[in-house]
Amino acid sequence: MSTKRLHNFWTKWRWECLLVLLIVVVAFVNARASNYFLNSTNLLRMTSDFIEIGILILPMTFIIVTGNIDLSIASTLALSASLMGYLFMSGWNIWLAAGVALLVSICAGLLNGVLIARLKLPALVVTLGTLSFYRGLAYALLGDQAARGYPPEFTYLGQGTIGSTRIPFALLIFIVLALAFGLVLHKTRFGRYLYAIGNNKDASRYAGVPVDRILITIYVLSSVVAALAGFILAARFGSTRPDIGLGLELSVITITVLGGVSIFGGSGTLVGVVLALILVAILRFGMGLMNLQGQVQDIVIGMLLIVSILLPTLIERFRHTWHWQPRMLWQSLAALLVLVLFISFFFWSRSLILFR
Amino acid sequence: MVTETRAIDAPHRGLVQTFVRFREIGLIAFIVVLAFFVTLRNPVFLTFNNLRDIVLNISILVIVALAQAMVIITRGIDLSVGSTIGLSAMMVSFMIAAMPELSPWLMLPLGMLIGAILGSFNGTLIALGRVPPIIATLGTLSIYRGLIFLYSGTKSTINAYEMPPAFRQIAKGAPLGIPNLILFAVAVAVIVFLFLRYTRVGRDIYTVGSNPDAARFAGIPLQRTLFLVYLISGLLCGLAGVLWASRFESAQNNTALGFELQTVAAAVVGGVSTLGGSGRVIGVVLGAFLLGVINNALTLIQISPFWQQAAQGLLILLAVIVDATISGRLQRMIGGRS
Amino acid sequence: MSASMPVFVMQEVSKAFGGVQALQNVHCEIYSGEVHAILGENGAGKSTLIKIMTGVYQPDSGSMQLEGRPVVFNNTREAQEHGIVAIYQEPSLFPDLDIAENIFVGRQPVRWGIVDWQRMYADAQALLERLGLKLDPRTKARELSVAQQQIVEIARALSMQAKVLIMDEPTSSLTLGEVEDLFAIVRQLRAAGTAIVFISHRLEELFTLADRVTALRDGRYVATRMMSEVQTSDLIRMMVGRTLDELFPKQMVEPGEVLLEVEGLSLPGTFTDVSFQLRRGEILGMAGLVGAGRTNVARALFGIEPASSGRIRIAGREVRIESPQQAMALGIGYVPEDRKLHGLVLELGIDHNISLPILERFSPRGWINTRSETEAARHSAQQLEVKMASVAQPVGQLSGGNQQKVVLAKWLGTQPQILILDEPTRGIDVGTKAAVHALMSELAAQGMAILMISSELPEVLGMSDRIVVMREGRVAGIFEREGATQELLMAAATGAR
Amino acid sequence: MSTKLKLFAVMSLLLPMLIACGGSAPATDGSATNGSATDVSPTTAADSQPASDSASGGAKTYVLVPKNLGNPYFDTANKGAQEAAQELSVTVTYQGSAAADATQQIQLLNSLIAQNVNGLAISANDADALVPVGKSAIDAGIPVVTWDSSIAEGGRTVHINQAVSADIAAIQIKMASELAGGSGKIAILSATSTAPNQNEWIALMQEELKKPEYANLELVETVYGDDQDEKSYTEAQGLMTKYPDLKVIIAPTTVGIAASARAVQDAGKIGTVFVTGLGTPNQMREYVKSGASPQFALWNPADLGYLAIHALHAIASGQIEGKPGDSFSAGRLGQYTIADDGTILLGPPTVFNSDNIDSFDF
Repeated sequence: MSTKRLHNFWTKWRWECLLVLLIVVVAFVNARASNYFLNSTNLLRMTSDFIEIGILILPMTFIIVTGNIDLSIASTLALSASLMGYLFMSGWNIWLAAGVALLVSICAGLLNGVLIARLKLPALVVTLGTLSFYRGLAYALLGDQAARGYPPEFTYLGQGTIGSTRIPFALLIFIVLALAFGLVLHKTRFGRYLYAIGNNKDASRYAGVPVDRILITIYVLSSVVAALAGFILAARFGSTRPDIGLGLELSVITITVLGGVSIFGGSGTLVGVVLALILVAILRFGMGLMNLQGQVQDIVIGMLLIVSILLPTLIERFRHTWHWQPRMLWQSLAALLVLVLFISFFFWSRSLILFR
Repeated sequence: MVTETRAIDAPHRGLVQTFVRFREIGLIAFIVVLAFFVTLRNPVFLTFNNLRDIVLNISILVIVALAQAMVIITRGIDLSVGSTIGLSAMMVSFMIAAMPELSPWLMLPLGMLIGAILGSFNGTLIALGRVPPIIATLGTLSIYRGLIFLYSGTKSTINAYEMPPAFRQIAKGAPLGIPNLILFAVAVAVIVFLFLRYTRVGRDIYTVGSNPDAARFAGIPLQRTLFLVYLISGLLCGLAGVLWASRFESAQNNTALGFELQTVAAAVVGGVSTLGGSGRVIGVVLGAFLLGVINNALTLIQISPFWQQAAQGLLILLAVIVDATISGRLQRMIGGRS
Repeated sequence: MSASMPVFVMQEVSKAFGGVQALQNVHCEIYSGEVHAILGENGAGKSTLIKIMTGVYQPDSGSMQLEGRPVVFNNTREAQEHGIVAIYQEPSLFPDLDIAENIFVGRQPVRWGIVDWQRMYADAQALLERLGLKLDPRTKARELSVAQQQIVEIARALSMQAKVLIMDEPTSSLTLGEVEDLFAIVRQLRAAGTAIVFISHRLEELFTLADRVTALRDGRYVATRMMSEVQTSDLIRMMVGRTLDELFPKQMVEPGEVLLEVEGLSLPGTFTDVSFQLRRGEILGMAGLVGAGRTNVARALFGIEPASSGRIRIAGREVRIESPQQAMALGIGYVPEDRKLHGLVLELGIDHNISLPILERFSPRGWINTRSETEAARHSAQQLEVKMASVAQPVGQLSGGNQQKVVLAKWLGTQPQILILDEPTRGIDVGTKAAVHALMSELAAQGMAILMISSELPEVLGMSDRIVVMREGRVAGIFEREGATQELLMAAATGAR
Repeated sequence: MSTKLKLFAVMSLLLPMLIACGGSAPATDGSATNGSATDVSPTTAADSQPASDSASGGAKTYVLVPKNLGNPYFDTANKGAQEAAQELSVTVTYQGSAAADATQQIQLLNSLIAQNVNGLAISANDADALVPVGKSAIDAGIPVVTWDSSIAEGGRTVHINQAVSADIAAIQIKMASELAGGSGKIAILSATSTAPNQNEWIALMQEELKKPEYANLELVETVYGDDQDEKSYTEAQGLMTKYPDLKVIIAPTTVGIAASARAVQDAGKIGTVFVTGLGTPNQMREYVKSGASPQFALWNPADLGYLAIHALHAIASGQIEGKPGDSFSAGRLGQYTIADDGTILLGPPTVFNSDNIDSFDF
């Protein structure tokens, strides 16, 4: 019985276990490589760099579980933060401005949701369009200006710490949100519907699941949460410019997928996604401590993403349907040759300019 | 024999069907209307020089958007195109800067080879490794971009003065009266058209995208076709990289950064369905042209630069919505099965 | 049996998947110019056998011979090149390509490596004419009806000069008239010397078409018999290994008051002016050709694609149904025609599938009480005798018959007053079929009103109290159980005198 | 092949000499420059090692943080910084984010603060957004010198001003006026609309144009090329199309000026439309000679990096506190004093034209 339970636990939480293992390995390597890693001040300060991404991955998980995607979150974030900044600069109370920006973010989410759910347009295409549209609106609002001078009670959102501790207040927001999203995804009807839609949208509809309404809801949720993340980011910066959070969507999607959420929808857990966030955070922080350049860090994260998706499929294939054919030998040899030639050319040709 | 009666009578149906088959008409109409209003605001729009500039500006986009379209037809996506262009441009520029005595035309096959290798890496991951295209190319987007940075090292930019004039002539020359860049785009469009229409491999691309399961049963080499599509995508990006370096007379770390979004937009606006199986060369060319016109028009009609991105996003969104609702409605009218 | 030597022979073929023996020492001889039926319940190994014949799978042991020479197929292409072609249950066309290209997919006629479209269209036209389909070969496949698609698939097989044509339940999506047309084509092919392997769950079809029959059971070969020498009961015994009680165990109950009343229901392009009544305790059969609008009426009643005009009354009260949620609130349940696409979420467990439409019951405040959910699901599944490893097992792993039972359990869980069953026994084996019929009868006896759409006339005749026949989107006639015959229904469905 | 190799050998000998003539030290020591010549990977053990050393009281380690990596302007500044490092016997590492983005830069700075480096020299991507992180560095005892682009007050110890902003604006308008012959339409092609230094210069240029001697110059539009080559190119093209009688494009950004010059050249408008602004000689050499951009200005970015490190070292080693009025010696550049607004001024920008351009290499 207990082995069976263990087996069940393993099949259900395999991905999460692997992520924990990876986190331990990375933390260990970091601690060995740098004396500054295992330092509570440093770790806490580092968390604030990942809070906005962390908040954004929560609704993104919902959306990808249903088999859709939202490329526009970073732009919605910018739109909300810019609108808030714009209103604040025109003399509004900061909380009132934030409230209005929140309302606008609801509209932004509604537009995404309605186009996807009602007009049945592909999510990728719609949010690619709004990615550009919402970001453009942010530019239209603030132009070359920066909104600044936010009152301290607002900047506390992004810069403040809880009481006399060094724990960032925003971390608390993230933890509360993550718990809420996790409970909704795994313990409620709404969460169950998300998985059902992700696996088979039509069958869910036939079973009386209000598919359209749910899709619209999660896109609105995504935009509202993006607005919240925008406020926190603006508070952390103490200012807003329209390019705020540019390109965040790629990191968010990367972490979500790394967390075991299938890009085709229908599977994945929020625990896994949060673990992936922690993994990426300490990996990036560790690489920063080892003074790896930004682009090199991107290469590492990109490889991690590919390998994490590639390995399970490869293992699965080798276990089941794999049979050796002589053809494969020649193919892999050819591939290896091309790779070696390419690498040689890569280094040789750069040396022509750099070492002359 | 078994023939179903349908909701629409024959002549009406024929007309609708023609429209569905040539949905590019809608795109052309959109462009014409746009052009009309822009010309009203600023007659410069319809001058020869301005139109030539538009066509020049979209030439590289056309090449890469066609590559992107082929990938999307197979239900995939290639997000790494911008990085592939950048790496090809950088490596080629290094070569030509290091060996200015080489024939610059040699750079074309070199760039294409580099692109093809990068593309085949994507293809291996996707066809052999079964990694979802969006994930694989999202990964290689960062990896290839990082490689550009690693490659260029302390040099980071190849400037105009380091490139022999002959190399710059690859894109800029106009021995036939028409700028080479446009000729390249036209040639690629024609070749891709012929390839997709008149070769079995080209037809396989549609087959695989239209119904992958059935394709396997029909004996279509699914993996090989996918691999090939990404290889071709890389190859065209490699070519685009050479043209880019030649046209902009420089290679930088951020060359073609974010270009993938434009190529996807051009393909999708051009009527390539992200659900796979359909899309035409002429549509993609028109899609790219529409993007070029929008860009140009926004500048010409004095829209504040701060509003330009919003207007661009909105117009793309509109084009997609209009296309989807109209073609969806027509599709239903002729009683198509979902 | 024209030839003395079989065209295709399988000897002692075995195949296992991860420890499960799908086929064990099966042999089979197929002659040119015969229609050879392969019979077996779901899971008996029919589809594995076909997939080995067509090169999708490679056998673990055993051998195959084509025209006396041993052959090995590494993939479907090699099998096709040897003239062995299969047509699968679900048409596997390419919706975005036109008819001609669907026929010649992967084998487009080329001249100097260049696809010769003109020749392709001409050849396709010739093939279509030979099969009597009057369609432009430039028509896109997505614009075709199921029957037309099937004919395109046959044209594809013909174009490959198939020596052996395998048809896997080709009739399951067709209606009677279309079936007749299909059979005419099959006979024509047989006369031309093609060997045809035919798979169907509709035993009566085999008697009209097949020459010989081979039965499989649990992955093992049972027997090969001449069709002329066997009767239905023999076939069932070969398949099931025992004799089965009645296939249509209809209990006669006195229908109660009118529960559902449909009046003048229309949706342009699909159905027009549909009216009928459904009583408590009644099974109302709905017959007609595919495309006659039967499924559309069902979908309209369930709010998936609402009707644009007309009235629906439930228990005398006029209602508007614009979404499945509304329909469910009114006590309507709908078992859709396509189990895998619409009936089930294959990746989810049996429990989560059964609870999906009634999740609110286990989550009054949004929070799911998993324990009571699992218990309820287990109870429903056991009642319907679903064979499962655990109640959390993904339904995708179950056999077709068991999947259908899960769909039924799911809808019975909503405790509907009105149950719409769309092709409830399509593609499921005889054993389960009988069980489903018994269940329907039982439910009606308890007072449920059942609307059953079926393309199998024996089923319609055997199970219904009354029968609505639809043709071209309209009600072509309503028949009482007494006095309804296959001929009458056929005539109404096709409009023939 | 072998002849080719020989050629390379000769060229590789010549290159350092050229660089030396240019006045900057060749960045060949490899311990600090990213992707340096001796190592394929931009990071070596040496990169992270000094940080640990500094904690244990060894040679000081400073970090030069550009807006982003792979930008030739900043790479040149790094050359100057390395020269200063050698003179002062300290280590200067060059650390940047992949994109010119405040979020990424803050992340980087946090990891540098965590390492307890001895000082930071930053070119800020966002003046306001970097204030909190700058403040936390100062709180942690790490002096923050900004250069090129400043962090707003409170987030930095001192700022090295490449030139007085008003001077930069004035010299560009003056060059434009000379090229336009005193009258006509001019336009500005900037980097991103959010770049603080760009916006300041643009505002000052507009002020400058109000002077009577520029009364005949008309600034028709400001467009943004986002420091992307292709976007800048199309924007410049758009300007020429829109204003057929445009005389001068001022691009106060190194990417934009090269792209504009190329657009002018490609349009065959050399002699009709002139490009000026701020650019590096290497990028512009071609266009100065072709006449597309007869003159442009820039300070020497290497000097900027050089001065930043000297100032940082003066503060970090306790020679000065970084208060207004403090004065320190910056090697070959001489003595500098911190002005009242907490800034240090590098000096007037150099104007490059066909006479002097060949004597510069950066």
